Amino acid sequence: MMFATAMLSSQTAAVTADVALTGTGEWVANGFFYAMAVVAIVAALRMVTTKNVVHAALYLLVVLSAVAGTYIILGAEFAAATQILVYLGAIMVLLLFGVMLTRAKIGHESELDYQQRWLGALVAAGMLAVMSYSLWEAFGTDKLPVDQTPQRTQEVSDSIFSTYIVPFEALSVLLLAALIGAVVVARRD
Amino acid sequence: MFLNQFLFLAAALFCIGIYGVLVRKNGVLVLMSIELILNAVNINLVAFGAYRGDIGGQVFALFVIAVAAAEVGVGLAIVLLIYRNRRSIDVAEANLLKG
Amino acid sequence: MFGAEETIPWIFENVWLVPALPAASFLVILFFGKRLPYKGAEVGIAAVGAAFVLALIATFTWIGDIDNAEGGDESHSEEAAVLRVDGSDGALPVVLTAEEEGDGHGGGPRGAPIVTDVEWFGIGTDANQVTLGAEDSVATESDGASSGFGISIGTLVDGQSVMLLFVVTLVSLLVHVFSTDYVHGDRRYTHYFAFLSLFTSAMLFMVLSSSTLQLIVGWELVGVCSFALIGHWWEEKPNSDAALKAFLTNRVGDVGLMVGMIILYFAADRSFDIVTINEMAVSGEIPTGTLTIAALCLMAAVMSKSGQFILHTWLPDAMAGPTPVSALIHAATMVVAGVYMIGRLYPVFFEGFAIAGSSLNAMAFIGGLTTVGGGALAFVQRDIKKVLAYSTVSQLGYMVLALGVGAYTAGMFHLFTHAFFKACLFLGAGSVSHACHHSFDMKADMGGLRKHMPITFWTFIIGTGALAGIPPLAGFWSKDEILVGAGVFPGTGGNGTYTIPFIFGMMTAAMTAAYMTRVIWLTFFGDYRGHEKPHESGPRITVPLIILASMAVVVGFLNMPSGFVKALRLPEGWAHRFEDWVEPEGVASFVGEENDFTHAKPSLALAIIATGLGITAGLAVWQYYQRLYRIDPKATEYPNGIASRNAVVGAGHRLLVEKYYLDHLYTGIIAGATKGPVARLANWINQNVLDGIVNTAGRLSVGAGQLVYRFFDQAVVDGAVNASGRTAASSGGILRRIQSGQVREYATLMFGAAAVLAAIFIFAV
Amino acid sequence: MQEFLDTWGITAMVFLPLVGVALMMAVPQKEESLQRWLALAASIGSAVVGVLMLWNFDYDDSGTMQFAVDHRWIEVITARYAVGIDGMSLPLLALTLLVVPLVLIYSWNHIPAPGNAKAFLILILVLHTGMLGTFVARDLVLFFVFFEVVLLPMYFMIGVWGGEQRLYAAIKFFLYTLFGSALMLVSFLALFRVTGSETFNIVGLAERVAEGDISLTTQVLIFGGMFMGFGIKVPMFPFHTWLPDAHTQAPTQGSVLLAAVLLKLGTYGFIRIAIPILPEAALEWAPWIGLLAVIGIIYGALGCLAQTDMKRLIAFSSVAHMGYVMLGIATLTDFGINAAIFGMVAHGLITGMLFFIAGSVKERYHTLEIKRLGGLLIQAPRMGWILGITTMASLGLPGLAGFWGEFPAILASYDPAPGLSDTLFRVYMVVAAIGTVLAAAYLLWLLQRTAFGTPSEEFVDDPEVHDMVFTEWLAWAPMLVLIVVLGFLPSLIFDVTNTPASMVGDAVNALGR
Repeated sequence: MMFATAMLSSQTAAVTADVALTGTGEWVANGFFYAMAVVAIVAALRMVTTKNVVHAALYLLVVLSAVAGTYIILGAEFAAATQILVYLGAIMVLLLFGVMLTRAKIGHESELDYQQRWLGALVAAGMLAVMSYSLWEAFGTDKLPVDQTPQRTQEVSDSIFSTYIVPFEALSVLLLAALIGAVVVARRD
Repeated sequence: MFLNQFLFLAAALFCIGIYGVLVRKNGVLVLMSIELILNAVNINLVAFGAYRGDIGGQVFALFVIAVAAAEVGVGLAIVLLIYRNRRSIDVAEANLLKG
Repeated sequence: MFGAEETIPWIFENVWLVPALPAASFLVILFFGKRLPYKGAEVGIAAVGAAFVLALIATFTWIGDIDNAEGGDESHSEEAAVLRVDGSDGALPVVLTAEEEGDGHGGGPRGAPIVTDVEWFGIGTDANQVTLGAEDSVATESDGASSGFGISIGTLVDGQSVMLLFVVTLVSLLVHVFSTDYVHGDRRYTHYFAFLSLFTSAMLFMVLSSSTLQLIVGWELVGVCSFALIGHWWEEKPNSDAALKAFLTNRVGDVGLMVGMIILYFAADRSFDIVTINEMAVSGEIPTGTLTIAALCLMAAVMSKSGQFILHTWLPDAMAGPTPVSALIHAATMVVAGVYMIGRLYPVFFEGFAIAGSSLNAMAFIGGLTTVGGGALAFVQRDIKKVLAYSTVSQLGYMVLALGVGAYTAGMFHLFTHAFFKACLFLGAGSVSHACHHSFDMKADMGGLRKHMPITFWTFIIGTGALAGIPPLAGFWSKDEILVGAGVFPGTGGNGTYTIPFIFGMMTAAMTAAYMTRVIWLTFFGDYRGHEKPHESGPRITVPLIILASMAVVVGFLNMPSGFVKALRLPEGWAHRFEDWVEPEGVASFVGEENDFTHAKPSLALAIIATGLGITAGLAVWQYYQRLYRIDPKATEYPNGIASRNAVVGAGHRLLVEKYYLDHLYTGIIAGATKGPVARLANWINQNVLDGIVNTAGRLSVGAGQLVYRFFDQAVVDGAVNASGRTAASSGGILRRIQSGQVREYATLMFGAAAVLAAIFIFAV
Repeated sequence: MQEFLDTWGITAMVFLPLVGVALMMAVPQKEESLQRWLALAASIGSAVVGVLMLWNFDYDDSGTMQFAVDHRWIEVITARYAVGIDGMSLPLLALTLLVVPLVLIYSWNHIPAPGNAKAFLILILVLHTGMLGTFVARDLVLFFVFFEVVLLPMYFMIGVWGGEQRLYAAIKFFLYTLFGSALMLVSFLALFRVTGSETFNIVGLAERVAEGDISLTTQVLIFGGMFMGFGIKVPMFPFHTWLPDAHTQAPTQGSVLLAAVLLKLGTYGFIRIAIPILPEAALEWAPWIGLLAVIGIIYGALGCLAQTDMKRLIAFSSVAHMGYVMLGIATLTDFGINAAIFGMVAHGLITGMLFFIAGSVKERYHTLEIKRLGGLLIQAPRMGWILGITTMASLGLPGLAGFWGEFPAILASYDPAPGLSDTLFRVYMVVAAIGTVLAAAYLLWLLQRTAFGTPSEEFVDDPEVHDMVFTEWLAWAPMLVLIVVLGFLPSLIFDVTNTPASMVGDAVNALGR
C-alpha cells in the first residue's frame, strides 16, 4: 500500500523531469531503512543466539553499523559518524579484547545460554507486545517532517556547548571517574 | 516516513537486548546485549529529535554513546575481575546476592 | 613532437600487437602445446619475448619523442591535445583529428596520448539522447540504417601505459623463464604456460585500453586468469578455496567498477572514451558531486583489486598459487591494476575527491590505513610468501596513498620500482622454497641458507634493501618521493592536509625494514632447521633473479630530485626523468585549474629521517634475533616472549594472528549467512510459500472436508487436554525457582513484572 | 531464389519439421537409425532454408519485416496467416535453428529411458515448428496458436521421459503455462474489441492504439493479461516455481530446449507484442516489471546457493539470468532492449550448454547430487574444462557471451526511458550489479564442488565415467564457439537488433511523458 503510493508519487515526480527528491527520495529512504532494519534485527537475533562468542561480537558490529545507517536516514550524520567511530572503533575492540583476555573459546561453545531460554523469550516478547501496542496507540501513523535537512554538525556542537554545557561537563567527569574506576577494579594487586 | 517505523525498530532491538541479558551466561555477551539496549534508546532519541525538529535528541544520543563507552570500560573491568577471582565469567556463578 | 601533418610512429599505431602476441600464444599452447617438444613453454617465451621487444621499441620511441620535444620546444604550457587515429579502414595511418584546444600552433604538446580506435559495436540511437522538452525532439524518425553510437575498441598510448607495457612484458618474460625450471614436471605444465600467456595478454589489453568498457573487460579477464592460476593445483581444497575467495572478493569490487563506469559513461554524454571522460572531468563539465560518487564506486574496485584494507584478505590467500604466479600477478602486475586505473582516470579522482582541497580524502586514508595494517600483519606470519604478500598489501597502500595525496608521479614511480624489487623477492622466495623441498615455512624448514645459496641470498638482500628504502636502491627514491608528496614535512610545500597519511607512511617505513629483517634472519641466518641439505638453484632461476635485482638497484636513479642532482654535480638532464616521461601533460593534464596539481619540494632532512627510522627498526630486530641466537641457535622465538607474559600484548598478537577477524566477518558472517540461513530461507519460501500456494490451491479443493474433520476432532479436543496439563506443571516450576540469588533471575522477574505492570496501566487505567 | 524465399521461405522453414514428422510416422518404430536420420534431415532442411534467408536478409533494413507473407486464414475471426522476419526475431530464429539440430545430434545415443526414439524425436520436431512459428508470427491469433503448440510436446517429454516426479512436474508446467496463456488470450481478444480493429495484425493494432483514445486503465489491464501470459513463460518471480521442477525432471534434451528457446518465447512476447502495442501501459508497468526482475535476480541467486542438485541449481540460475533480460526490457530504452535480445541469445547458448553438461554428468555418475560429485577435471578433463568455460560465461565474464546481456542491461537501468523514475531504476541497477556477485558465488561454488578436487571414492574406478564422446563434441562445439565469438564480437547481434530495438524505444519516447 505504502509502496504503491510511493511508486505513483515517484512517477509523477519524474514527469516534472527534475531530479525528484521528495517522492522518490522518500521511497529510497524507506527502502534503505527497511533494509537496515531487517539487517539490524536479523543480526541482533543471531547475536543473542549464536554459539560463538567472536561471531556474536561481529554480529553486534553489523547491528551497530545498521543503526548508524538509520541515523543517516534521520539526518543525524554526526551521530552516525560518532556511532561508527566510537562503537565500531573503540567499543568493539574493547569487547574483542575482553573476549580474548577472559580466554573465552573463539570457536563454538555449547554452554553459553541458560536452559530456560523460553522464559527470557517470553519476557522479551511480552515487553515487545506492550511497547508495540503503546507505541501504536501513541503515535499511530504520525509522519516525520518531510523537509528533513540534515542537522548540521555545527548546530550540534553549538547546542552542546551552550544549552547542554552542564550535562556535557558532568559527562566528562563521569568518563574520568569511569576511567579511574576501571583501572582500579581491573588492577592486579 | 513514519515516526513509528523507527520506534518499532528500537523496540525490537531493545527486546532482543533484554532477551540477551536474560539468557546469556557469558559476561561479555551480556555486555554486548546491553550495548544493544543502549542503541535502541539512541534510535529513539534521534528519531524523536527528528520528529520534533529538536537538536537535543541527537545531542543526548551522543551523550549516551559516550556513557556507553564508559559503561563498557567499567563493565569489562568487572568481568575481568570476576574472571580473575573465579576463573570463570559465567554470571550464573556470581550469586552473592543470594539471601 | 609530431603535429597533425606528421605521421605517428609505426609502433604506436600497431601497439595492439603487444597483447595480440601472447593471446596467439595462448591459443597455440592450448591446442597444440602438449605435442610440442617443450610442452608449450617455448611458444610462451617466444611470444612474450617478442612482445617485450615491441614494448622496448615503444618505450624508446616514446622517450625519444619526449626528449626531442623538450629540446626544441621549451615551453611546457601547451594547451591540451589528443591525437586520434581511426584504425577501422586499415589503410595508411593518418592523423584524423589532432584535437587542439586554444591556439595550438603546429607541433602538438609533448606526452599527448595517442588513441587508435576501431568501432566495436553500435548500440542505441541519437534520438534517445534528445531529452524531452528540448526544442527539436525528433524521436520516431528511423531510416532503417543502423545509426548507433559507435563503441570503440582501441589502444591508448601515453607515458603511463608505455611504462606498464615495459614492466609487464619484462617481468612476464622473466617469470616465464623462471617457471620452466620451477614448475618443471608439474602435472599441468602446459596449461600453466597457457594461462601465463593469457594473463599477460589480458593485462596488456587492459593497460592499453582506450575506453572504460575495454578496461572492464581486461580487468575481469586478468581476474579470471588469477583465479585459474591461484587454483592451479585445484585437487586440494584450500587452493580452490583461495581461488574462489580471490574471485569473489574481486567481484564485490567489480560492482563498484561497473557502477562507477556507468555513472561516468552517462556523465560524459554517453562516452566510454577515457580521454573524453578525463577532459570533461577537468573542464568541469561533469559536476563534482557526480565525480565524487563515481570515484567512490571506483575506489571499491581499487580496494578489491589492489588489496586495500578491508578487501585485502584475498591477496595473502592467493599465495596458494605457484610462486612465479605470485611474483607476476600478485605482486608486480595484476594487483597494481587498481592503482593503474586511478592513474588512468586521475582527473576523475582528483576532482571527485578534491585531492588538492583542504580535507582528508578517502583514497589517502584508505591507502594509509592499508599500508600500516598490512605491514603489521606481516610480523606474525610463518610463511615467507605470506610476509611478502602482506608487504605487497602495504606497498600497494603506499601507492594509493601517494595518488590520494596528489603525488601522481610518486605513486606511479613506486608502482614501477615495486614491480621489480617485489618480483625479485617473490622469485627469491620461490628459489628458497625450491631448495627447501617446496616448503614456505620460515620457522620450521629454513635458516642459515646464505651459505648454501649465495646468489639467491644476495639478490634477496638487494630486494629487501630496496623494499625497506635503503639508499641508493630503487625503493628509497620512490618511497621518499611519496613521503615528500604528502606535503606535511616542513619545507615540502604542502598545505598540511595529509598529516595522518604522512604519519602512516613514516610508520610503515620503519615497519617494513623491521619485518623484512625478520624474514632475512629467519631464512638466511641462524642454523638450518630443515631436513635435507639445501642447494642453490639452477641458472634458469638465478638469472631472472640477478636481472631483477639489478633493476632494483638501477631504476631508482630514473627519478632523482633535481636538488640531489645539483648537489652531486651531475648533468641537470638526469633529474626527474621518469616524471618527464610518464606524467601526463596532454589532455589528461590538470594544470591550470584553480585546484592546482602541484609538485612537492624534496627535502633532504626527511630522506635522512625516514631512512634512519628504517635502519634503526631493522637493527633493533636484528639485535632481537642475535640475542635469541646466542640463547639457542635453532630457536625462532623466545620461549617465554612478551606475548605470552603480558595479556594485552598477547591479545594484540592474537588480533594480528586472526587477521583482525576480517576473515571471520566475511566467511563466517557474511558468506556464511548468505549461503546458509538467507539462501535456505529463500529456498524455503520457494518450496513452501510460493510453491505451497500453487500446491495448496490444488489440494485444498480436494481434501477440504477431511482437513476440517481432522483438525476439529483430533487436534482441538485432544490438544486442549494435553496443553492444560503441561501448563500446570511448568508454572509450578517457575514458582519453585523464584528465590535463587541470581542476578539474571531477578532481572527476568523485574522485566517481566515491568511488562505486566505496563500492560495493566495501558489497558486498565 | 529470392522469389522463392520471399513467398515460401518462412513457410518452408517452419513446416519442414512437420513434413519430417509425417515421414517418420510412416516408418516403423524399430527402424531407429532411419528415424534419427529423418529427424535430423528435417531439422537441417529447415535450418538450410533458414540460413538461406539469413543470407538474403537485408541487414541495412533490419527494422522492417522481410520475406513477409500475409494470407487469409480463418476468415470468421479475421485471423490471417501473417509472417515475417526482422532484426528482432532474427537472432532468436537463428538460435532455434542451431539448437534443435544439435539436440537431435546429442540424442543420437542419448535417448532417455524408457526409450522409443520415434516418439521422442517426433516431439522435438513438433516443438521445433512451434518455436519457429512463434518467432515469425505477425498475427496475434497465429502467434497464440504457435505459442500453445509448444506446450503439448513439452508436456509429454517431461511426463514420459522425465525423472522420478515427472508427472507432478509435467502437470505443474502445463497448468501453470496454460493459466497464463488463458489470460493472454483474453487480453488479445479485449484488445481486438476495444480497438475495433479488422485484423489481429500486430502493427495494425499498435497503430489503432496509438491513434485511438482507449483509456489508460483499460490499457493497463490488457497489459496485465499479457504480462501474466508472458511473465509466467519467462518465468518472472513469483511465477517461476514451475521452472525448477520442470527442468529437474525433464530429460536433458527437454531441459536444453526449455532453457535455450522456450523461455525466450515469453521475453520475445514482451518486446514484440506487449510493449509496441501498448507503450503507455508499458510505462505504467515498467517499474513493477523492473522490481520483479531485480527480485528475481537476487532471489534466483539465493535459491541457487541453497540447492544440492546440479540441475536444479542451473534451473534456478535461469530465474536470475532472465531477471537481467527483464530488467533490460523494463527500462524501455533501445539500450535495454538490445541488451535483452543479446541476453536471450546468450542465456540460450550458455544455459543450454550447462544443461547438456548436466545431462552428460548424470549419464556417467547416475546422480547430480553436488556433494557426491567432484574431480570431473580428473576423470573427464575436457568436459571439466567446458564446464569451466560455460560457468565463466554464465557468470558474465567479459570476453564471453554472457557479459553482453548483463552489462548493457545494468547500464540501461541507469537512464531508463523518459517517464520512468531515474532514482528507482538506479536502485535497481545497484541491486542487479550486486546480483553479479551472487551469480559468481553460486557458479564458482558449483564449479569447485563438481570439477575441482578429487573424485569421491564411489566413482574413482567407475568404468562408466569417461570423457566426451563424438556426438557430444559435435553437439557442443558450435555452441561453445558461438559463446566465445559473441563475447568478442557483440556487434554480430547488436548490429541486427539495434534498429528494431530503437524503434521500440522510440515508440516509448514518442509518448512524450
